[in-house]
Amino acid sequence: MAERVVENLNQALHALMADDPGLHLLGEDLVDPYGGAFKATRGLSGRWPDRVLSTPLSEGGIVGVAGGLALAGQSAIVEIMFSDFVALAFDQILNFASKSTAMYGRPVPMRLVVRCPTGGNRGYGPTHSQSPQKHFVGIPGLTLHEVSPFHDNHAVLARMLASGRPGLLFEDKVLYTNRMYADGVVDELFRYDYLGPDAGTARIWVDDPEQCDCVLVVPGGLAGRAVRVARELLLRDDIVCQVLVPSRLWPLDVDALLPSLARAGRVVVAEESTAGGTWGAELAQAVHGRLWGTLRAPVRLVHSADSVIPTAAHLERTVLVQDTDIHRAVKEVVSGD
Amino acid sequence: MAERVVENLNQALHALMADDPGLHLLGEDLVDPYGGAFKATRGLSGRWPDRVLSTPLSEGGIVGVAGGLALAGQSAIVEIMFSDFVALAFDQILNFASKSTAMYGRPVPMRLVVRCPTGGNRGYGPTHSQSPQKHFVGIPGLTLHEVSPFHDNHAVLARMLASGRPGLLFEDKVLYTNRMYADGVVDELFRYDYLGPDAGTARIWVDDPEQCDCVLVVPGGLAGRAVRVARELLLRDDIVCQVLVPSRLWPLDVDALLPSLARAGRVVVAEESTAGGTWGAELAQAVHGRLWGTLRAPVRLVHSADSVIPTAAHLERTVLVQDTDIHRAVKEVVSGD
Amino acid sequence: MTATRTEAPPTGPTRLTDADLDLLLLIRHFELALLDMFGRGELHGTTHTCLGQEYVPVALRPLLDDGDHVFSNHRGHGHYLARFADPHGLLAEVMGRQGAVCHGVGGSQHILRDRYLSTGVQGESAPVAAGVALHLKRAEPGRLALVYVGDGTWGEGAVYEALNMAALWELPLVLVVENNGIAQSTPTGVQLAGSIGGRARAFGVDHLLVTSTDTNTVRAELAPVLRRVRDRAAPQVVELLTHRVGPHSKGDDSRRPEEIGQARAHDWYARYAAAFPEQFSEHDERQRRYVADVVREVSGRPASRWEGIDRG
Amino acid sequence: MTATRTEAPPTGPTRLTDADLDLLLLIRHFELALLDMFGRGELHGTTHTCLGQEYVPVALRPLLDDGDHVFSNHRGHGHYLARFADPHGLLAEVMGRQGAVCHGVGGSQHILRDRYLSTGVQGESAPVAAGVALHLKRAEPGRLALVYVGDGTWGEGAVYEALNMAALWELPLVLVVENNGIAQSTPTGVQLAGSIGGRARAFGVDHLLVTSTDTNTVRAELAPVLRRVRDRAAPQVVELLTHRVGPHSKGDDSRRPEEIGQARAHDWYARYAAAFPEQFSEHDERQRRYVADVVREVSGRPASRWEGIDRG
Ligand SMILES: Cc1ncc(C[n+]2csc(CCOP(=O)(O)OP(=O)(O)O)c2C)c(N)n1
Ligand SMILES: Cc1ncc(C[n+]2csc(CCOP(=O)(O)OP(=O)(O)O)c2C)c(N)n1
Ligand SMILES: [Mg+2]
Ligand SMILES: [Mg+2]
Repeated sequence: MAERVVENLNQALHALMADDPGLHLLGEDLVDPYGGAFKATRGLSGRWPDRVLSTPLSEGGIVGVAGGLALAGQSAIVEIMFSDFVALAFDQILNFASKSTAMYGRPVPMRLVVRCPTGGNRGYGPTHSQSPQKHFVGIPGLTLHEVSPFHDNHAVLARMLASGRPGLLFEDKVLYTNRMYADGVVDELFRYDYLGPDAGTARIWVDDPEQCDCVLVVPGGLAGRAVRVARELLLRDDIVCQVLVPSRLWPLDVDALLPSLARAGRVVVAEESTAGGTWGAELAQAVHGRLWGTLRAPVRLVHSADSVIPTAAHLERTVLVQDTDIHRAVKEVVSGD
Repeated sequence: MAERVVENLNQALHALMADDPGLHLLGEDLVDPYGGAFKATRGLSGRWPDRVLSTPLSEGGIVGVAGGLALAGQSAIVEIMFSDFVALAFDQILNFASKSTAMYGRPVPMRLVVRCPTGGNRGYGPTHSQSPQKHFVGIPGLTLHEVSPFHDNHAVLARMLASGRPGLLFEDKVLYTNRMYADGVVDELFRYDYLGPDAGTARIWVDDPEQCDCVLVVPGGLAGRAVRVARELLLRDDIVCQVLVPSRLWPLDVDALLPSLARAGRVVVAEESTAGGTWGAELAQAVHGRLWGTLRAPVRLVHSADSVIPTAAHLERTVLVQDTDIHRAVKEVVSGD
Repeated sequence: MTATRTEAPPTGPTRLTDADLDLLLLIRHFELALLDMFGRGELHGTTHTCLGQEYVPVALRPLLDDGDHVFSNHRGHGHYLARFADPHGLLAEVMGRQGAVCHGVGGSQHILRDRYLSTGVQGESAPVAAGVALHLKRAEPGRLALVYVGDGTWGEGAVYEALNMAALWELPLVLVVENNGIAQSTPTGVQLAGSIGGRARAFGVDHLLVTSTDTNTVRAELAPVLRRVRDRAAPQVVELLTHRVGPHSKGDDSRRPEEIGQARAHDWYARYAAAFPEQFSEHDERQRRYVADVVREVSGRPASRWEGIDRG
Repeated sequence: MTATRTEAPPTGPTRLTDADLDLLLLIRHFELALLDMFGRGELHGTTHTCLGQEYVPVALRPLLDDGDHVFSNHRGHGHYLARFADPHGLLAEVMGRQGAVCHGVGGSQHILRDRYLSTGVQGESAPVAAGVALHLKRAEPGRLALVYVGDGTWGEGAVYEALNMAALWELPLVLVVENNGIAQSTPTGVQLAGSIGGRARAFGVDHLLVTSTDTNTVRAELAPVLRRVRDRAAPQVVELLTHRVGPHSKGDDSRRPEEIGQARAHDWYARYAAAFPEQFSEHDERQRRYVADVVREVSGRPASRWEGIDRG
């Protein structure tokens, strides 16, 4: 069986640290034996004690320090323990790291990644379960990526750092313990391959990648759930649903998605964010502009409710996007015309 | 001539302070004789020295203090000197003020408004010219409003406070010195009235409010520019363009807009934000879903470039949305079919 | 460069009233029960127990009245139980059962009841409490706002923004620092430079260091300090050197055995048992049973409901 | 509760080298020229002049080398000119003309050149500089990162997060505090509780208070301190009691006439003129003319260009 996502991430960090003597990892409780709240940094501080630093509780300050390292030509990866707390680093991300790439009139490379364990379904409650991706969409100079079981984290992180643009990497906390997919095979029915430059978008399909009733676009955190839904749609409803998982959420690589979307004419975008100003709305806008006249229905967005995320599992479920919500949306879009 | 927008705002603050003995104003350099960086708080500290407080430079802390006042049943209005710095209060807004309205399992009123002088065109440079509205769209519990020359600030602020939900009020810095409109008359050609509950959306029209070639939806900061463009479109291109200016940006009151949009079938949304994840994208998504089949073209978004905002006027212009951009977009949408 | 800890062997405990002892033991057994339930997979999510630190809110209890605002943090069960003596409501909250203080929406670390509030973002409550204190100073003189923070939380800039405003505006704000020598897995010495006392005084804020873990002694040291805050309306930092006997949350204690042993050696529980065996064993047994009853009763309740309210 | 200011009458100035005097006067006339141009509507946007504070970067100039990183703030023209002696590039930046250091994109308060950076969000640079210092400590021992901050900027939590990390990690970071007794319109006493010295020491960071406005004296006091930072790799706060002679930005000085008079009384400019009239008047005239030439030359340039580059 393939490795778990968190193991893949951990190995990626090991490889990056080994390859780049200028790379630093910063965050709360990163060092061994603790190895980070989600254990993504296990074994790193033992190998590179000088470059793996457990910091005080200072989210804004840590991202600032990382910005300083980047400015000095080094590379830095910061772990924010829960992505909810990246709010404390909003200024450093918006007004320092991102701005510095361009506001001095010439390109300044900033090799800086902020890792953000994200999302709910673990009963951690309203301030430890959010999906803040949407708040960072459209910051000039900043890129957003999301960990997925289809995208090797070493490749993703290496590309983010090499781009010279600061980036946020969102990491679904439930996904950590899931398995990576390998060798183009999802299960006995579904296969996958990649679209676009750098194999940026994973495409999961059944039978024929060029044929489907509907395309479901999701960020990495929902990839496993989307595949599960696609399987059910096939087996229960005889609907062929292709799933697309872009590794980079922003800037959007719409071009890579368009051929699939145009062929299907029916698009659902699902994400865990609560309602309003979602990544999906931005994607939909791009698609509507490009495929007006081709789409058979407006792009349908699926997301969590416009609500705080409760702690108790039975309440959390009523707010967070569920497989059944995605399932229903695809069925409605497919049967709608 | 009608009063200037900043005078209207200043009078609104005077009236609110006089009416509500529990209302506090907090911010940097608010007290007389300075009266705030943009003079919106002039004369207030003299009348209510105990409740108008010049604070240290502590944007996060000030919004926190205001949250505490709100929690204790008081009301608070905070001035952030430049809206770019509201990034420093992102945590207090997202994780305290907004969350507290719901995360304790019952509604908790939070009477708190954060005033944000916003936007460019004054040559203040990349960290003093941004339009951060979009970063706050879709925070459960939070409302967003924008000052407009059509909406009396006393009514807007009173409603925001009375709602018991924390809110941000964006105030275009160039608009401050413009005049309020009065008595339903814009000029010799254009008239205005209001749509929706609480007269939330101003509608500016020529001849017949029920007839136009295109609807241009803008937040308050662009209202004057939109009217100027509508006038030019009429005089130069013989295009009848109706302008809608919702006072509340979030949650969206799409219902109030739909009849106009449906009649015209052509919609342009313009705002000053840089590209990506804009308010317009969210509005467009709602409109596409509701008016699919009725629209003659996809909703067209106009905004600033995906770029830092340069200081020098001749460069700033190349990034920030210009009247000509809006003009061109309307013409293209109107002639597109 | 790093904060020093007074690690003198603890002095012997004094005899507590039955009520204080009961409250201490209620908190202890409540926390043990939670860890037990987590261990058995009966609880969802996470929790932070205050094992070893129970005496802090118990010492403070009679020094606060209902009009005072209390701001708690992630490690807040003891703070809550000392204020409300309501293990049913709290356990129901943690389990998401009916009768939960916040209907199961907030869970272990997001609780609001009357003038008691906790939330999960470290440091965020300090300016909020300053705002409440600003109101109290004017509207209800003599009352105060008290914020519990850990040593690690002094890493957050929000704490200093709050201290500065509290000092400038002479606010009745008390920061109670439960300095347990560690933040999650990080020892205080590597996350806090200088000292908490120095930091308070640098803002013109008085600081009291309390090293005892004896409820009576701690209370006696705190009483005049809180009285002064009420009288003068000026902020105060109280730092208690305390000891986290359990894991940070559940099962994530990566300290070396000696370190855990050190913390255990300071635990009031065993020491009180040794000093006052009869009183102890009677009350210990009673609270253990009481908590077991609470667990049984609350476990039998149906799921909490959260309906018909404004969800955001 | 509030910071006290030593307001002893300034002692007489000592004789400066011609080079130091020229630099001081270059900065002075540069700033006066800007205010003049703003007054005539020839400049767009905003600017913050360092009138009265010119001696701070001039005193520091020979104590820094090109390998040190300097972080400036909104009031940064003096910092820039002391480092690069490049009034053309700076004026072009402020005016958006060709030859601008940052092509007119950054303007007065957003400048990057070699190891010099300024930006407009107060306090934000402190942790950034700590990050740079972390790199220097390892890769270029003996070099340091220096951040200019005002007294008002000590309201920002970011400053404490940076101080804490700098102290814990023993970073070669120098905070140069230009304490001019005011933040925009707010006197230090109502925005800063306690003292800057206390705040530094509370984090285990050494603090030096400099009250002189005489370039030679200031430099002599700073020299050993900076040497120590290089040798020991430990952070340092240097606080200079200084005086803002001009408005906060342009025409927004709401201080009472006595207050402005107070600031003026400390201005090195008039006092140096009185103490060394001949040297002064010769150099003053020379720099005035030089700046006038710079203004004339740069005003004649075409608009800056910003093209073909990655715009974000
Ligand atoms: C802003 C923020 N950062 C990080 C965390 C995650 N976290 C929760 S408790 C904790 C350690 C807190 O240490 P301390 O303040 O000493 O309190 P203790 O746990 O020792 O009681 C951390 C890092 C958080 N809740 N909030
Ligand atoms: C985070 C932030 N808040 C507010 C401002 C607006 N502002 C610019 S300078 C200033 C006063 C700064 O005072 P101080 O640090 O004493 O420096 P001085 O102006 O006296 O040199 C303020 C409030 C800002 N630039 N950044
Ligand atoms: Mg601790
Ligand atoms: Mg100052």
